[in-house]
Amino acid sequence: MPDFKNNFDELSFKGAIEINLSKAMGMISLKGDLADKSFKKIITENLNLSLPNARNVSTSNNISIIWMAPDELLVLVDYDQVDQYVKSLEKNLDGQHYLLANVSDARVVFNLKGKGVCEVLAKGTPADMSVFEVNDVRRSRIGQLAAAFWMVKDDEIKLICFRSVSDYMFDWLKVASASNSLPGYFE
Amino acid sequence: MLIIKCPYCGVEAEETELTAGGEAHLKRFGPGSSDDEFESYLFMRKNVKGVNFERWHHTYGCGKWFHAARCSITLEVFGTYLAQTLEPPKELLSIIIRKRPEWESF
Amino acid sequence: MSTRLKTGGILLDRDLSQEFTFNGKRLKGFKGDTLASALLANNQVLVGRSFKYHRPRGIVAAGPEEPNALFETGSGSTFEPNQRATTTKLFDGLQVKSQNHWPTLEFDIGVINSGLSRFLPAGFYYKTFIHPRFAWKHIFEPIIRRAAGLGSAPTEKDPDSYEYFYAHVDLLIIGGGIAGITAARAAMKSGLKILMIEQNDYWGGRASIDNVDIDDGLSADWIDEQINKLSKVDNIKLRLNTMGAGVYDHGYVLLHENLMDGSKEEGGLRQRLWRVRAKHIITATGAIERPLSFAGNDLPGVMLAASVRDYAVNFGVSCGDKTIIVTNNDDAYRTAIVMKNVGLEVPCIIDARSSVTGDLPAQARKLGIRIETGKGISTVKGSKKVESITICSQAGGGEVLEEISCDCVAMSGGWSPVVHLWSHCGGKLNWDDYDCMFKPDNTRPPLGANGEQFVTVAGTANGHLLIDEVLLNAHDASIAIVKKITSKLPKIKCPKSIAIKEDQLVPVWFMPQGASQKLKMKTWLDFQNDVKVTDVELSAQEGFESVEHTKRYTTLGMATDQGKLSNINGLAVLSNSLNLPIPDVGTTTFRPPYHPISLGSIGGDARGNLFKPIRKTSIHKWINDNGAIWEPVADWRRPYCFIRGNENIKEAVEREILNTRNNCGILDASTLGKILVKGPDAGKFLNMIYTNMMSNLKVGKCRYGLMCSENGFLSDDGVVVRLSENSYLCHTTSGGSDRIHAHMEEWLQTEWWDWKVYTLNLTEQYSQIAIVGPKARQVIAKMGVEGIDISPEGLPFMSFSEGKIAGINARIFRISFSGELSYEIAVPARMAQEFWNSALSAGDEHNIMPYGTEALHVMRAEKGFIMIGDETDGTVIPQDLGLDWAISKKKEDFIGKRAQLRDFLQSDERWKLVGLKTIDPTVILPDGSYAVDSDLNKYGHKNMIGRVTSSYYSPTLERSIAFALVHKGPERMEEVLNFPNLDGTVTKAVICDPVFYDKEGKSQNA
Amino acid sequence: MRKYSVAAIVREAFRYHAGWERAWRSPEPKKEYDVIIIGAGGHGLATAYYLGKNYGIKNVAIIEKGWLGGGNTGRNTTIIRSNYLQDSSAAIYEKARSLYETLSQDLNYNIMFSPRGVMMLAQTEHEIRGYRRTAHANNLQGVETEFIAPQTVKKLCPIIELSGPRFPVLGALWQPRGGTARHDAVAWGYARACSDMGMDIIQKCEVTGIIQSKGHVTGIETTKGKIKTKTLGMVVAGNSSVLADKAGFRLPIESVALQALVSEPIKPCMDVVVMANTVHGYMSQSDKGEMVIGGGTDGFNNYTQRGSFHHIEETVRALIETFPIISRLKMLRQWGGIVDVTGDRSPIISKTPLSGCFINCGWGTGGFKAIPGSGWAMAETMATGSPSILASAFSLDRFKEGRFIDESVAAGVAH
Ligand SMILES: Cc1cc2nc3c(=O)[nH]c(=O)nc-3n(C[C@H](O)[C@H](O)[C@H](O)COP(=O)(O)OP(=O)(O)OC[C@H]3O[C@@H](n4cnc5c(N)ncnc54)[C@H](O)[C@@H]3O)c2cc1C
Ligand SMILES: NC(=O)c1ccc[n+]([C@@H]2O[C@H](COP(=O)([O-])OP(=O)(O)OC[C@H]3O[C@@H](n4cnc5c(N)ncnc54)[C@H](O)[C@@H]3O)[C@@H](O)[C@H]2O)c1
Ligand SMILES: Cc1cc2nc3c(=O)[nH]c(=O)nc-3n(C[C@H](O)[C@H](O)[C@H](O)COP(=O)(O)O)c2cc1C
Ligand SMILES: [Zn+2]
Repeated sequence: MPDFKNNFDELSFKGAIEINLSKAMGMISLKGDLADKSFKKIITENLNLSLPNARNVSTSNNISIIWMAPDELLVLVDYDQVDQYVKSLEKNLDGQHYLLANVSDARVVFNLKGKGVCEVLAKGTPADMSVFEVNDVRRSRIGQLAAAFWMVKDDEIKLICFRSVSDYMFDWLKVASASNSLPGYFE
Repeated sequence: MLIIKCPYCGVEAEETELTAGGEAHLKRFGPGSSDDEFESYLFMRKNVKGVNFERWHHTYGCGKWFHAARCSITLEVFGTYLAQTLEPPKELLSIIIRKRPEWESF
Repeated sequence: MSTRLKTGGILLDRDLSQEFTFNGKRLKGFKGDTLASALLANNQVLVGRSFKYHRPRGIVAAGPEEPNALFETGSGSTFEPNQRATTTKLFDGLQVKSQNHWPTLEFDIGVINSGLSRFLPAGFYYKTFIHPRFAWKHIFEPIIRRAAGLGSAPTEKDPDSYEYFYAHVDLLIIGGGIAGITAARAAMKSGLKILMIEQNDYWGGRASIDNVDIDDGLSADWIDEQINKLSKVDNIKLRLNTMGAGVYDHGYVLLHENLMDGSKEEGGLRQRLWRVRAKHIITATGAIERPLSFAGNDLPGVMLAASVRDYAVNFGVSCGDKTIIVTNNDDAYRTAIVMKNVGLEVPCIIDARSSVTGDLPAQARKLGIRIETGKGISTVKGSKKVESITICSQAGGGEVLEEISCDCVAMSGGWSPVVHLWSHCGGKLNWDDYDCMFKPDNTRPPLGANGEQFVTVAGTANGHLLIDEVLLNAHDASIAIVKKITSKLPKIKCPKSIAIKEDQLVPVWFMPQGASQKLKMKTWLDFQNDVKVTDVELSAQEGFESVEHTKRYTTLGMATDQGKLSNINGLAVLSNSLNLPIPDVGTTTFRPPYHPISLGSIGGDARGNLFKPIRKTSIHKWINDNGAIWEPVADWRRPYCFIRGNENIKEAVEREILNTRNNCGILDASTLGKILVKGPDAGKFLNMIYTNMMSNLKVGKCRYGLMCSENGFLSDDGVVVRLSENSYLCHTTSGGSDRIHAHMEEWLQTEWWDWKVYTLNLTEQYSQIAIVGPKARQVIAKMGVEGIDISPEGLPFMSFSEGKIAGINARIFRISFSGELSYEIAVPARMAQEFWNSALSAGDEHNIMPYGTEALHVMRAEKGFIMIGDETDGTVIPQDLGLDWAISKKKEDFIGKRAQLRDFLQSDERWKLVGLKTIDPTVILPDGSYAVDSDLNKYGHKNMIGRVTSSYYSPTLERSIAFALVHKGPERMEEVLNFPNLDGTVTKAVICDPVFYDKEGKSQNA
Repeated sequence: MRKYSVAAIVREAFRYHAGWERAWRSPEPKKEYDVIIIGAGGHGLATAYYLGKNYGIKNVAIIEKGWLGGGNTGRNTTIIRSNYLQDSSAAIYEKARSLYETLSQDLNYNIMFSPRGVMMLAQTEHEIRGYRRTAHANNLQGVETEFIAPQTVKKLCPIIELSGPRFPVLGALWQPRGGTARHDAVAWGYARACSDMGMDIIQKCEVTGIIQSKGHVTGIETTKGKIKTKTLGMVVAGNSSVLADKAGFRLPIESVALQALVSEPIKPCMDVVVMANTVHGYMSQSDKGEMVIGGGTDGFNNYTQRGSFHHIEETVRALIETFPIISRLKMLRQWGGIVDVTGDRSPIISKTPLSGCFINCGWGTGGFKAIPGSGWAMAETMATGSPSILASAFSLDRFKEGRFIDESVAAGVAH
């Protein structure tokens, strides 16, 4: 039997790279017609941040908008600000056809740091990590788990997965980033 | 191990990120249809040895359903297109005819 | 005898000697040795026993094609059977045991001399062991199985670990000989992403063995220089110890990288399985030498000519003091020359060709080596090792002209290009009559995702034996590919080399040409599987004319070397017997892997606790720490029950039930699916998804709904809540949440894409906690409620409200799966543990207790609620379960409606849900047992008229209860049914109403 | 035909086996046959064999586009069992299994039927319930099975790991008379017997068209010319839709790749067949010593006899968890076959919209075990023109009526 951690423990590990299950992160799932001008306008004004291009993330100091699908965004804000953003967005979107929900507790965010970060993920995802660049977003799988990840810096990637499997994801990342287990392919 | 480009998010997805959804462009028959119509809709399949039009779901990705034209003998993928259509786009059909002159058409 | 030479061995580090044991014997070798070279250096010529006849066998080759030298290495958890000596690096402390013999390698009872072996021709077992009937399973098969097999099975868990790695490249070059290197070199400046791999732990392949000149320098130096240059280009990656295992569709290639030689202590990362996506692949995998077919060619000491050369040059090992060369081509003369030059005896070169004029023979003659042309070997003599050979005229029937003593025979029947990787994904071959080999047919290449060629073969693998051609071919091939992928055309000259002129080889499929049956019976094709020339001839004679039939009838090429040595010779024999040209006979199918790879590496890192993810609710830890017996439910784990003190499972379940019915129970229902459906068309959409009408559900109200597949069968159920005018929350079963969400999205995207609806799976955002039982309301009140009126009137059955409970944002649903007063409360997952704790302390005075899935199941059964997966199995429609009330008559259409109109689903002959009470209330009907009547069905079997779908002991009713689907069930109330048990007894039960508890619903409505 | 026996071998041994006759003739096609069977796989050959043996119909041709037995019959993992849930399935699979018991003697060809026992592991509560239910059904269907406890599982198969970590073994459905047979020998044995009855097995001859007049079949077009017949049996597995199309009707069938692999041969370490359906893997050990391992099917139509590698990975993973000792064994070879999967995953033995034309297909991932029973039922159906009792439930019209034969309900996969 694997040892049971609580889904919300802050986890961290240092091997070939540094892994941190970051503390609570505010997340809002937002569906709507991203092509629609007024819809766009409302979002950008509320978050005062421009919408990302396809497969990209746009970030300001403490907000990020992740492109999830042609009709879906994931908005990242401070955990304790979620409700306030949800309210204001709902208010302004009123009358639009959209869906918006607080999903902060449904997902967790791992922070991966170190120059081997792409190699670690390349052990689990069929996505081409050699062309992955800052602000790129990719939804794919890591081993057997669905995940979305985006590059913050050349040596730093944030990775989102469902809360219920965060323990498994953490264990996988630990094994994949065991010291001197990297193939040294991207160097 | 197929790679198919998702027309929604533009990702060159690997088979393991996708789920195959069987024959495309089936017309749904509901109440009021004959037993034959319903049977053919639900079960009867072309299962072509050659050019297939089929459904794919970008499961480990943007979550969208899309269509692909693929040869079941060489596994060549002629192209992909959105699911919100009743038949393959003309351009795609002409590509296929160019590559497969003997092909009878969709 | 075979020994280590004083000097030589370009792969050796003679300063580092390494000790290993062979069958317990302590032996020494050097760093750089393979196990094979080290054994030969120690005069260990006899290395194994063959598969069928257990004949003594020696090392034949120096690479992955080796058929005989297979050993058991390591011990305990690192034990490994069938390790190929020629591809196993020697390391200090390596333990090696020979295999497939009893009692010892030298003396094996299993040995069958060729006199006896005549009774065991190809396929003999299809013709015998037919009578008596029981004997095959109980006598013959066990004997055959014990004799067969090679190494013994491991007995322990593998302590090492494995991993995958994904790489995406423009050009993958497989094979790091001069062809591969030249190809990489040609593309060096193209800017393409290139990966070049080599299975050996050194670059250069065969070239340095024949130390040819390239660009006016020694090939060895040229190779070093090129590798050095290439390693400096950062878009080019080089990888040794990495084998191209398989080529798959759309440019997917498996590479197998060895990270440990075994010397490291156990528990490390052992192998890495690369999954490469390549735009294009060059396979520069060289060629494998072919044996010759003469009598006794399987005796230890008979080896491939080039391999004898490899051992001398690479490892400073002489395979014999007196080596006889037998050949049909010039290349083998290189071996004679090498042996002579290191001061060994070469009594004679036997060349089947009537005349030889090439430069190499000339050199040999100069060295004073005797050359016999037009001759062949009649037989090889010796018991466990070559002692002498007899010469005969190749044209004749084997009449002996002369006997020459020797301890090594170096044979060469020409070369076979390594075309495996070209063929894996559909590349076709042509037979080349001049070179007598199958070469890749570039007009019928493997096709990639875009329908274009994605594999190119270069160098000797492409059939070029002469070095200048090898270089030119590899260079041009690479340039052509670069042109296809990028416009950047690198300016780079092809490396130059002058090849020694070689005469054409003449094919020799039998030696001698007219060999008698007697000789052919001693002539081996497949050394490991003991397939002889006569076996192939027999299969042809018996009508197994397809090469695929011959393969399966004789097992030719089915051994662990996959016929790398035997296939071509075998099908040449076949074509001769059928007298068809070789190309008409064709080859068998090439399949991955090129060389066997461990199952561990295929499994990758998904072992132990990484085998498969477990989903956990946010109360998982508490549950685990509080006596839960876990049960896997979909990918979740749910508590079956909570054990207290020293009670057993049954007692625990009964306690949980009674306590919930009498006081208060608490359940983690977080795994239930929660799907948000929103939009102006949400109601219309849910009317299609559910059998019920959902559009008329009042805001603030809950409704139990059913979902069917388009095929009409019940697929999921759950409570739907109308949150607001155009948003609904749909609860699904634990197993259903992802499936049903996908189901909804599929219909929305592919059928009703013009409907304005969005869906979102919120299952993990909320933890759902059920507080159940007569005391539930008090408990919640005690927890502290803000903004919610939980009075019976304020929050009646099947309604919901929002506010704060215990200071936590909560949505409270008054729904019941147990028949008790019951509230399901959804809180943000992050707050669940806190909420749970507060409920426990608030409920303390009411003796609140957590309960598990079994109590849940029993209570729902007592109340007559069906359970998806128990009452349903994919063949049941709602009507069968008496759920007609949940199927809207008003709706024109819903998913599954049309299907339910088909005869078989309309029929009144269907099995329908009823309750059952066993006559003896203490007897519990076996789950899944069937009721029968006195008739027989059309198959003559007992006629089944019903089936138990759920069966429990009900502590509430203090008797057993059950559900069953029974033929015309509801019309047969009070009827007694017979349920035959597996032990022959019969259980009697009477049909009753499926609601056993509180039919009027007093408790749940309280 | 000269009989096979030990004596015969001894006799031949002394003349270098010069006297062995062909196992089957390779004739040129005649102008016309009473019956033509398309497809010389196990089911086609068995159909022909029982047409001759049970109904004296011997003017029969079996047309094969490749080499006989080279389809799925020649590439399957040879599991034989009859522990099916539904009456109709249990009936035909048990008929087949019981015919296998004596097949070596009936054909005078050792097909090496080895009733070593088949166990299907129960690794979840749901599977336990499913297999208990199957055991009850089998008990009434005359199929000998039982639900056994983990300790018994371990006793029968010592290399099994009972305790998780993910899915502990909670028990198993055990069929002691299930097992394996030598797949090629089954095809060869039937072929030899058919040829001996005077039937023509025509290999390297592809059927390219179905000739009909007034809704009745009159013959076929082949790469070796036209051949006349009034009674045609299509038994072509993965290629069924292609031929049905030539005959002018559609089938509820999809052709997908199913894969298998073998390890290098080792000494005997496993005497039973084990199927683990929760984790998707099954394994047995052949008489030659390889571990024979079966994988899953691809989701998309495919006619290449190659599958996608991730199925191999999943299967191998599952089996390493179940049998930890195999981790250091090596995969020797992997391959694929094109299986014909129907809408309810049960087979079709039926008349077709084209009168005179019968079809036997849809055996998908599990038809090797059915070969004798299927041939038996198909022969009766073709000879009498009306479905045999064994075949009746498997007719084409069941899809229209919704009369499904769903085996998946007891958590079983069909190998
Ligand atoms: C990897 C794998 C593992 C399996 N494991 C098992 C198992 O463990 N147990 C089990 O019971 N079953 C198993 N099966 C299923 C089983 O192999 C098949 O159901 C069974 O062999 C089908 O036999 P068949 O005679 O119907 O088809 P086949 O053996 O495929 O015969 C059909 C024949 O028709 C020929 N043909 C096709 N088109 C034409 C044409 N136009 N003209 C002439 N001839 C044509 C083909 O060449 C082929 O020889 C497995 C299958 C595979 C692929
Ligand atoms: N004259 C003759 O008869 C004759 C015959 C054979 C070879 N040769 C000489 O041999 C040389 C051939 O050069 P080449 O580069 O074409 O062949 P090579 O044999 O020198 O190199 C092929 C390389 O590919 C590697 N390889 C093979 N399969 C592999 C796989 N699946 N994965 C990874 N690596 C793999 C081998 O280990 C080898 O190092 C030339 O010098 C040629 O003259 C001459
Ligand atoms: C039960 C069984 C056992 C097999 N054992 C071996 C084996 O020991 N060696 C081998 O090379 N192939 C073995 N094979 C695989 C066959 O060589 C071949 O790959 C398979 O029949 C598919 O045919 P194809 O690869 O020619 O398409 C086996 C196949 C089956 C069905
Ligand atoms: Zn996509």
